[in-house]
This record gives sequence, structure tokens and C-alpha cells, in this order.
Amino acid sequence: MDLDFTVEEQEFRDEVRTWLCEHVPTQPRPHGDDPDSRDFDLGWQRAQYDDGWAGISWPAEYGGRGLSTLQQLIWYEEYARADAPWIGACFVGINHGGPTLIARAIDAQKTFHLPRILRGDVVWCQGFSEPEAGSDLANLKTRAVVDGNELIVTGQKIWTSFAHLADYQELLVRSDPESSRHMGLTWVICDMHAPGITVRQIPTLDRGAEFCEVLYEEVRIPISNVVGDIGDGWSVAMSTLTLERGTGFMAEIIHTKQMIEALIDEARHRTAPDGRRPLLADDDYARRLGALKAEITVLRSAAYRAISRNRRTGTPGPEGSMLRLAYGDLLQALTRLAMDVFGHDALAYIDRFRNGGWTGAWLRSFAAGMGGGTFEIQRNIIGERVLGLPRDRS
Amino acid sequence: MDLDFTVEEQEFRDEVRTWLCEHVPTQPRPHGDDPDSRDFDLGWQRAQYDDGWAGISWPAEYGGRGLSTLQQLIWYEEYARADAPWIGACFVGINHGGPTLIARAIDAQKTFHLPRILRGDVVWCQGFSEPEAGSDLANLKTRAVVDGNELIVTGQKIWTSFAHLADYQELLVRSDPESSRHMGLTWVICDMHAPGITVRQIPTLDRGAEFCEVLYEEVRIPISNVVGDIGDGWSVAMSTLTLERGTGFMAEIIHTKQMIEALIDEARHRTAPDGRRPLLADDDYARRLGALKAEITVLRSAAYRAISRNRRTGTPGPEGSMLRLAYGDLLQALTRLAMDVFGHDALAYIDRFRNGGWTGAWLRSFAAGMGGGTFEIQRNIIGERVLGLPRDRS
Amino acid sequence: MDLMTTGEQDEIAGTVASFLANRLPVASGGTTQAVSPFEIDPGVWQECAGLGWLALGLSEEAGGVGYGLAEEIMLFRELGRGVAPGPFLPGVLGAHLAAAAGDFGLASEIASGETRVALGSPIGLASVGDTVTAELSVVHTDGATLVLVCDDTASALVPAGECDIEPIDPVDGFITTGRTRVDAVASVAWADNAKAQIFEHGLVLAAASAAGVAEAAVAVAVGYAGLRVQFGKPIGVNQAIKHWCADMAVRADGAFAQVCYAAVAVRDRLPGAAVEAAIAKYFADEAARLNSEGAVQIHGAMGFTSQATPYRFVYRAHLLARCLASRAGLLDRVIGER
Amino acid sequence: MDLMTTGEQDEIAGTVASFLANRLPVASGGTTQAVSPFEIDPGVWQECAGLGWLALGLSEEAGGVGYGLAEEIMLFRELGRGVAPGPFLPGVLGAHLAAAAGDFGLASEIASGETRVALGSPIGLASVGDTVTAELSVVHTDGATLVLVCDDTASALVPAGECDIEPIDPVDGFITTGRTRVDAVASVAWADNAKAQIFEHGLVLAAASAAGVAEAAVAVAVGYAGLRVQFGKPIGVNQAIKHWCADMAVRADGAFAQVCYAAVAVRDRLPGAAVEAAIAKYFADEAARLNSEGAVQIHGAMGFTSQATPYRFVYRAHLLARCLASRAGLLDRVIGER
Repeated sequence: MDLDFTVEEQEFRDEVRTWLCEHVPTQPRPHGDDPDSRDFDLGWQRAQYDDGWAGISWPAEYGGRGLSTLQQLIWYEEYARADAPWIGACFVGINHGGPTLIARAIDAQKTFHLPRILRGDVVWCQGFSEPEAGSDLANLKTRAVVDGNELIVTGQKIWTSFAHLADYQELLVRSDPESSRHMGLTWVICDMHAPGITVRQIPTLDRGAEFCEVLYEEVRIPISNVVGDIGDGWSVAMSTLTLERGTGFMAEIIHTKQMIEALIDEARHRTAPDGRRPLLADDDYARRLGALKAEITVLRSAAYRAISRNRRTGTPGPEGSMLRLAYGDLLQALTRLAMDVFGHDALAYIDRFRNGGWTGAWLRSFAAGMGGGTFEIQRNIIGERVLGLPRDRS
Repeated sequence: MDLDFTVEEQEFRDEVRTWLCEHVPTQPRPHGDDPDSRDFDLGWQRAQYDDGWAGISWPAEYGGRGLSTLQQLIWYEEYARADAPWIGACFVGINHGGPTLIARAIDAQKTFHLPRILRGDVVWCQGFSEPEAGSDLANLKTRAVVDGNELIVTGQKIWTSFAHLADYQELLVRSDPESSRHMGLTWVICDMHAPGITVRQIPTLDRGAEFCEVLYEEVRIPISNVVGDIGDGWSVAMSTLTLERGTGFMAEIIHTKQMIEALIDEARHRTAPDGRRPLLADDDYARRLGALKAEITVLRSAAYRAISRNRRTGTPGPEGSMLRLAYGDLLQALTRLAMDVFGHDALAYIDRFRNGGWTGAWLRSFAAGMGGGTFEIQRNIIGERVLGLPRDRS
Repeated sequence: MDLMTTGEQDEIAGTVASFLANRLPVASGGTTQAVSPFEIDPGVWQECAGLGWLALGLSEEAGGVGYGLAEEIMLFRELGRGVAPGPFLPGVLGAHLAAAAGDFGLASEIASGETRVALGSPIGLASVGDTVTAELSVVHTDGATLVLVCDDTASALVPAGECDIEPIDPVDGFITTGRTRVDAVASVAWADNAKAQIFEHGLVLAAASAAGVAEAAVAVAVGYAGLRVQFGKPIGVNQAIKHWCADMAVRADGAFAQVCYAAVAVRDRLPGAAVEAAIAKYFADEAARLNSEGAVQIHGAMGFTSQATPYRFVYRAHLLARCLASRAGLLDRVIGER
Repeated sequence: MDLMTTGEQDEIAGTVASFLANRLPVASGGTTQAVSPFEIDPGVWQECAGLGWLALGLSEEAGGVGYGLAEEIMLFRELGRGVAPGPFLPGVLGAHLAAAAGDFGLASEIASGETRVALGSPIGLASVGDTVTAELSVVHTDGATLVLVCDDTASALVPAGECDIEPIDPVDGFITTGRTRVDAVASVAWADNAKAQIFEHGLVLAAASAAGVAEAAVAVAVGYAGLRVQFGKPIGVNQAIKHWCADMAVRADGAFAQVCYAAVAVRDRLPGAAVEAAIAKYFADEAARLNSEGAVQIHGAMGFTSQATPYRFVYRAHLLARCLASRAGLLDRVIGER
């Protein structure tokens, strides 16, 4: 039980810190509904690629940096401390699509796509959710019919982040019309510029518009774009989801820890409701801030333990769900408390990527329960898979 | 919309206040596991009876006071303000058994039992719950076999408050062994001194022992003790439960409102954790106390509205469940906050009937979720019956 | 004692609700007010004023309808349920203040909708009287010629033209909002709070709107939970959703009950009325916040969009919680001297 | 960086757990310690001391085993899980203090179990040094010849015989408890906190016990939820119960993780160690309280009795939250200067 890093790890930290300090963009990321955000996100990805920092967790044979678990931890800690940009439109390519290709694609698919993702040439998006199949992914209905060496896809996807900026999509379709639930699905790479695709941005309560609805009208996709086998899509998709819950979380935790410190500092310089003293002199505000600082600190410790466990077992355990659950609650509590700290100043909307963008961050936190399964489903997973409580099979 | 009382109602309030002021016992009620508590509770009931205050909501034809809804409200408000004793062992007779007899019994049963209950001659207890049928009352298994003009009862009841002090029990048994769920049950008056009955007190975490387990080994009960028909017990029991949720709640609310005021006063006179100022000068404690005071005040208003609604419609609506739910949460929050206010002094156990008995009250509050259905079931009732959400029929 | 509404009060609510449903339906699809440069369509505003909405509780001698606070809360509850735009709160309070200050002419100008009033909540220490010195957070700035400044010592109407209000881009993009600092601006009318109790009056009306928001949020959440099917069942069968809705319903019910109690207490100047009003505002603000958040979450990803209505309740709860007095100040008022 | 336990640490935990299960099983059936006039059977106490429990982290030169704080938390976590009686906390801290003060003889007397130590937490302002003046809340009074008084300035051992401890009837009836006020009592040994850090050390150990309570409470709740059948199904299938258990598990997991982090930080004197220790105590106390309350509620009426075990966790959480420092003081420490 220790918190020591080796000399090599410390040197690696210095290297990361120096590079980030010199290369992190100084201007804020454009808001999600701004088309410039594509250039910004790809540009930052390209900058990382150019200096060998792209795909830090990807194996070296696929062009990644292939960092060890602890090096990844160090990277993410420094990334957050340097206030490096949100990954934005590159998220799916780097963290979902790419890792799935690595796990399940054939060489030709890997050779074509992986370098493009790493280089920041392309944006990927995810096409899993549908209007009638939100949390219940196995209920999806978008159908694909085999026609010669093509799939003809017709249907609708929703909550597809950055579809309006994307070049490719990891698309999950029902290729066997007779099938139900997890059977008869196929995972395919869809060219977002193909004829028959219509993308509609969905405005969100935080003034974003990165969530999209995607309509497919007889979209033709070469069968060579299928990853895994036709009908084996569920297993391919599940390899994606498992990776989703394992990586990069430490950056978010450290970032949130910095947010609470900034909020405490804000309270030091603001005036209490009585107009007579600093807000932080008000015991109510001080202890609520203290309690949140304690909670995020605890989450950091829990993530350290989960990482330590992963290093020994080699596979991320179900603890990921537990940490995600705690994190979502916390992010909401933190930004909500910020609204209280800012008082009347919180009447003004400020974009979350801009300095002091607490109202934007608060509004964004409403989405915290929706990424990778709602709170409700996370709690089911913990209850059933971690604690072994019985499932209601009805 | 008004909060006015008529001249008659105000005169009635004066009368109640004067009587209570002169007659409320000055010594504290003995603790639940003290055999003297029977004498205390019956003595206080007798005192009310002697001056015409017994059974205030019972119809006059059964010896009750037959007060109007608003007069009842006034009675309960003044009862709480006078710090009059907890009804204790008289609860089931006055609030459950008696009203059920009034609703469903034949004249001979009424004539015998009702005056004894009102006079404080006897203690009644309730025999509904069983070890395998807690919240799920319809699952009860204690069986009754008809043998001539007697029922022979064998089985087990649990959570029977004051069974060790009781003379009679409202007992729910399965009289048809082939039946299931709500069918084939019978509601019968059981003489607690009958041979074959064994009562075992169950120690509780608040050092009480008023909850009992009752074992029935071929207990013979005259069929003339059956209320309603044999096999009709569910309907008889349900008339009891409906009344249970309608009366007397205002006394608890007012009592709780007094507790929070006392706790605020306590905080005024105690020292803050820093040892340098009154605890109430600590904004954290002050606002937590303020929030609780607000919540109990809101509950008072909601109860006023429910009473106003009852007066118009004549029957208590499902709002009772909603208020109970809020009340249970609140009582726990209040006594928990008291533990924080009392700090190290809360290490000492003090019986809840004694002055400053906050630790006893806190421990007792753990039972708040258990009277008349747990929180979970109350929330189901609200979701389904009040809001009309679908029931899971599986 | 009767805390239920009378038939006449229910009728007021019904009239307001059906007007709002027809003329100012709960819009969704945008996060900022898009259609018009005005916070509320001037024609609709005049119709509302013509229906007497700003004059409900004003005495007949001041040109009002002659009802009281109990009827006004029925209006403000519906305005909250309908997340309506428009400077109703400062309008009603401003007319009362003008009447209390003896300026019946100004009272009826405001009540007729001609003169529009913004609401200025002081930030930190302020001085409100025949002149006003304060930093102000101002809502309903659109078209306002007066600003009502109100705290627990006094209330005053000051000319908006002398306030130099800097507009801000508001979270609740359906309500025009700004900020200013005024220094010894002369009041057009003012009254001591002990005399006119505009502050408590305002707390109760704002609380009524917040209670309405809380109620409407439960209603849309319950509606969605009963319809939305996942895993083959409506999501409302799940205890996690059902119990969430139950807690929201209990909270909304309590919020409006306390608004009723406080309205009567302030109207009849009962002892403890100021504390009852503070509790009404505190609890209704909390209920509006928690229920609107709950409605968003129960709607899942759809709740995060501005295509479903829950976000409107989130915005409005956020705004109302910052009008007149906020959580910490209200709770301090509940505890009193310490 | 490795926050998981080592094989050796797991072995310590295993040994402690099986000893406790055999010799000090979690008793139920009473609300106060009934069997013996002692808080812990003197023979069992000597066996524990003989196993080196009080000397785990003590240096070998002071007669100890030579492990550190990371191993001590494994012991205290198990003591929490087993809601064990006995003055382990003041014993371990007292031995460390004696060693830090250079009195190795006293350190090994305490570590051997011969000299028993009670824990005195100052209430309000106190002066701790070569003499002690304070109002003290004292736990583990039974058989103690010394009282460890500990705050964030310094720690001292004072003779129990000069403390005139008045016994109280404790909520946690398994731990002997009292109260006293001492005035300039001379210390037997003492050390400045900057030097010996007995205070942070104590926070971490108490937090480890609280984390153990939180873990054991989840375990019994989950066990019951899986077995107890109502309406034809185990109650654990209901989301209300399942999600409650999930939240409890998340909390317990976090509590022990933070205890590990803080233990390393205090052991290695890392920057920020004092705040990490305060957070560990705050969070573990909360986890113990919430999880023990949850375990009672999930057990339904049975949880309210002293025949099931959940009440033991409620009692112990209540006691631990009052040792050394409590919620408000801990949170103030987390925020620091303000």
C-alpha cells in the first residue's frame, strides 16, 4: 500500500507536464453547436499525434503510445491539471470505435481506419440508441438487408453525439428481421457522407446541439465494412462498452477536484448573503463546500484503488459502474452548489468552455446520468453484478 | 381560504386547554418495558373518561364525545401543546379495535367492549403481522378451525405492541385452510388470558420491549367473538386500517413542531464546536434547523388542507399516505440533527419520556418507517393510487 | 378554518389556465426566447391586464377588483404551471405599493398594464426609501419604465430610465434580465415594509409561482413515466421512477399548502406571518428545483433536450429562487435572532 | 502507486477476523453489555494483546512488531466490522505517544495490554501539554489507568485516577463511557502533534473502524435482502431495496479507499496528509451512519429489534462519530483558513 512513483514514472510525469504546458491550446474550445469545434478538436488531436501522444492506451502496433496503466494515470492527471481541452468530437474514434476495431476488426479495416483516427483526420460517431430503444439497447429496430455485397440500412438513431460533424459511425443494426433482443444484430462502419443519411441536430437545455438524430433511407454500406460477423453485432458492441467504462476517468475526477477548489476560492472572494463578510466565512457554505471536496477526494482514492486492482487482475472490474454512479451524483451536486455560491450572478448563462462558465457546466451536468446508462441502470448493475442481489426475471 | 375559528370553536379551545392544563399527569410516562406503564396509560384514559373526553371522535351513541372535525383538530392541537401523554397501550383499543367494532360488530359485542375501552378498563392489542407476512398481510398463515361454537387457533403473530399488557386482541386468522391471499380470513376478538397463549416481549434498539411475539397453541375462542362473518376478515381489517390513517395525526405534527422549537432553543444555549460562540450562531446548524422548522411547518399546512378537504368530502383521501411519508422522514431527520446538536452529550442514553430524552427519541425514530406500512409501500401507494402510475402485475 | 380553495378561487384559476393554454402555451424547442424581441407579446400583455390579472387584489378605491392575496396566489400558481413570461410579479406588487403610498393614479396605470414594472432584487446591503442606493439584479426589464426595488425594510418604485440597466444573457432565456448599481435615485413612490408588507406579499406570490412549477413538473414526469416503454413496460412501474414521482408529488402538495397558509397569514396580518411567508418561498423554491430536476431525469435523454418541456421548469425554478430572497436569507429569517 | 492491500496485510485482516468471529462474535439480543461487568473479557483482551494487536505499528525498538499504519488499518477495519469492544484505539495511540515521548517502557506496558488506556476527546477549548485542562468525553473507561487526551495541538496521557470520571449510561451499551472535567492534571507522557501526529493517526484508525462498520452493514443488508421473501419474491428484487444497497456499497467502498489513501499519506508524511485524514474520518463516519441506518430499515421491523445485528452498527457509528473529532470540526479542517 503506497503512493510512490518510480524514478522513471516521475520522469515520465515531467515529460508529460512539459509537453502539455507547451502545447495545450490557449483559446477556449468553441461551443458544441459551433462548426469550428470540429477543426478545434481534430487540430488538438493532430497536435498530440504529431508529438507521439495520440492513442496513449492503444497498443504500439496500431500506432498508439501503449502506455502502462500507471503512465496512463499520470497522463490523465497531468492532462487535467494542464486544463487541456475536452476530447469532444474525437471521443468515439479514440475511446469507442478505435478500441473496438483493435479488438474485433480484420487487418484491412484496421490499416485503413486506425491511423486516420489517431491522426485527427476523421470524426467518428456512435449509432446505437434509437427512439424506442434508449437504455434497452437490445430492442433496436433499424434494419439492414443484405443485397449482394452491400447492406441496405433503413431506420433511425438518436442521441448520436457529433453526427453532424462525423465522417464515420459505428452503427448497430438488426440484420435478421426475424430475430429479437441480442440476436441478429450487426456492427458496421457507416460512411456518414453516404446518400440516404439525414442528420438533424437536437437542441439541448445547455444550448448545445451536438446530440443528433440520424435517419437512414436505404443507405448502402459495403459488407466489407462489417466488423465481426453478420449477426454477431451484440458481442462486438459489448466489447466497446466494456472499454468505455475503463479509461480516462481519472482526468474527469482531477478536473472536478480542480473545480471544487476553484469554487472554494470563489467563495473566499465573494460576499455572504448578509453583505458583511466573505461567503466562505458563512459556516453553511463552508461546510457544504467541504463536504463536496471530501466526496471528490474520496472518489479519487476509490479510483486509485480501482486502478491498483486493474493492474493486478488485468481487467477492469465492476467497480467502474460504482465510481461512475458516484461521479454523476457529485458533478450535479457540485454545479448545483456553485449556483448557490454565485447567487444572482448565476442568472447569466455562460458557456461551459469559457472562463467562469459555471451555469453552462451546471446545465450540462443534467446529462451526467445519461452517458453509458442512466443512474437507475447503474444501480441495478451494482445491485445485481457486484452485490449479487436477485434479478426480477418477470 | 381562511384560518378563522368561530366564537364557539374558540370557547371550545379554552375549555380543552383549561381541562388539559389541570389534568395532564405531571410525572413522565414509565418506559415501555415497565409494567407500571399499563396503570399509567389506563389511568390517564380513565381521567379523560371521567370528565367526558374519552373517544373524542367516537359517535356519542357509543359513549364517545362525537366531536366535529374542527373540534378534533382543536383537541389534538391543545393535547400536544399541553404535552399530554402518549396514548401508549390504549392506542389499539381507542384507534383500531374500538372503531372497527363500531363499524362492523353486532350490538352485543359493542355493548360489552366499547364502554370498557373508553373507561380505561382494558388494554387491546393488534394481531395482524406474522413472521412470514410483514408488509404482505394477505399472506398470513395462523389458522383457525371451527369446532362446534369455538374457533381453535394455532399459529404465531409478531410485532404485537403491548401484547404482554393486553386483555383483548383484534386477531386476524385464516379460517379456510384452502384459501389464499385475502380470502378465507376471519377477524376475531381474542381473550389474551385464554389458555394456549404465550407472549414473548421482543427487545428493541431503543431499549423498549413493547413489541411482542404471540404464540397460539390450540387457543379456543367462542365463535360469538367473530366480528363480521367467518371468512370476511379482510374487509373487517381494512375498515380498521382506513381509520388508522385518518385521526390524531395533528397531535404528532404539533408535538414535532414543539420538538424543533425546543431544539432551536437548545442550540441557542449550547456552544459551537469551535468553543467560542453559541451553536445557533453557527450558520450551518442554524440553517439546518431552519430547514427542518420549515418542513414541519409545511407539513402542518398540508395537514390543515387535508382536514379542510375531509370536511368537504366527508372521507379522508389518499393524502394521508403522503403526509405520513413526509412525517416519517422528518422525524428521523429531526432526531438525527438533534444528535448533531447534542454532540458528546448524545453519547448518553436518555429515555424518550424523560426530560431531554433526545437519544431515546432518535432511536425510536427508526420505527417511524414501520407503522402502518413501510416507506417503500407508502411510496407505491402514492405512485399508484394518487398519481395513477401503472402497477407491476408480475 | 378552511385551507381549501373556494369555488370562486377555482374559477379564477380555471380562467387563467385556459387563457394561458390558448395564448401563451408552454413553448419548447428553444433555450432562449426567439419569436419576438419582447419578453411577452404586447397584445397578449394588454389582454391579460384587461382581464384584471394585475388588479385582482387591489382595492376597488385604487381601481382594482377588490379580491385579496388568496385570489392572487391562484393566478401566480397558474403562471408558474404555465411558465408564462411577462412582468406580472412586479406589476402586481408595484400597483399595491403605489396604492399603499397613496398614489392611486399610478396604481391604476400599472394595473392597467400601461406602465410596466421590472423587479429589482438588492444584492448585499441596500438602502431603500425615498431614494434608493443598491446593487440590483433585475428581471422583466423588457419595456419597463419603473423598477420595483424591494427588501424587508421598504419598497420603492424608481424610474427605469435612471437605472442604466445592463442586460445579461439569462439562463431562463424567456425572461429579460439585467444588472445595475443605482446610487441615490429618487423614488416615484415608496412605503415602509411594516406598513405595506410588499416584501412578504412578494414572497408569497413568488412562492405560488414556484409551487405551480413544482406541480407542473410532477404532472409531466408522471405523464411520461406512464407512457414511455422500456424493456417492455412503462418506466413508471419501476420503483425507482415511481418513488421519485411520489416524493415529487408530496413536495408539490406541501408547497402549495404552505402558500395557502402564508397567503392567509399575510392577508390577515396574523402573528408569525413573516416567517410563514419565508417558509413558503424557501420550500416552494426547493420543490420547484427538485421537481424540475426530477422531471428532466425521468425523461432520460429526452429531458436533456429543449424539445421536451422539463427544461422550462428548470430555468424558471432557477430564476424564481433568485427573486426577492434566496435560500440562505430565507432560512435566516425562519430562525430569526441568533 | 498501489492502493490495494498486500498479501501480508490481507493475512493480518484474516487472522483478526477469525479470532473475532470465534472469541468476540457480534452479539445481539441486548442493548447494553450484559454478560460481564467488563467492557471486554480480561482474558480475551490479554489474548488480543498477546497476538500483538496493540503493537502492530510500534517500532521494534519500542517493543513493537514494526509494521505501520497500513497494517493497523487492517486491524481497525476488522474491529469495526465485528463491532468489537475493548480499548484498542486508545491503546494503540497511547503506545505510539509513549514511544514518541521517549518512554519505551510505558509504550510496551500499554502494548502488552497490562496498562489500559481510555480515550478522552476534549469538548470545546482545551489545553493539552505537560498538564491537561479540558472537559472530556471519555470512552473505554473500564479498567483504564490512563486517559489519552488528544487534539490537533498535542496529545497527553494522564492518570485516570486523577480524572474523576463520572460514568454515563451509553447509547452504545457495549462500550464503557464517561464524562469529566480536568484542571491542570500533570501528564505522564505527552507530545506535540507536529512531532507525533497522534491526532491524524487516530483519525485514520477511527475511520478504518467506521469504514468496517459501513462494510458490515452493507453485508448484512444484502444478505437479508436476498433471503427475506415478501409478496412471493426476495425483497432484494425491488429497486427501492436494490438501489439502496447499491448506494451503501458505493459509500463503503469509498470509505475504505480513502482510509487507505490517508493511511499512506499520514505514514509517509505526504503534503496534505492532515486533510486526507480529516476527509477519511468525515466520510467513514457518514458511511457508517447512513449504512447502519439503511441496514436497519432494510430489515424492516426486525431491524428495529435488538435480535438482528443492524442496531449494533447504529450504536457503534454513533460512538465513533464522537471520537477525536466530529462532522463540523472535520469539515472545517477540510476547508482550512477562511
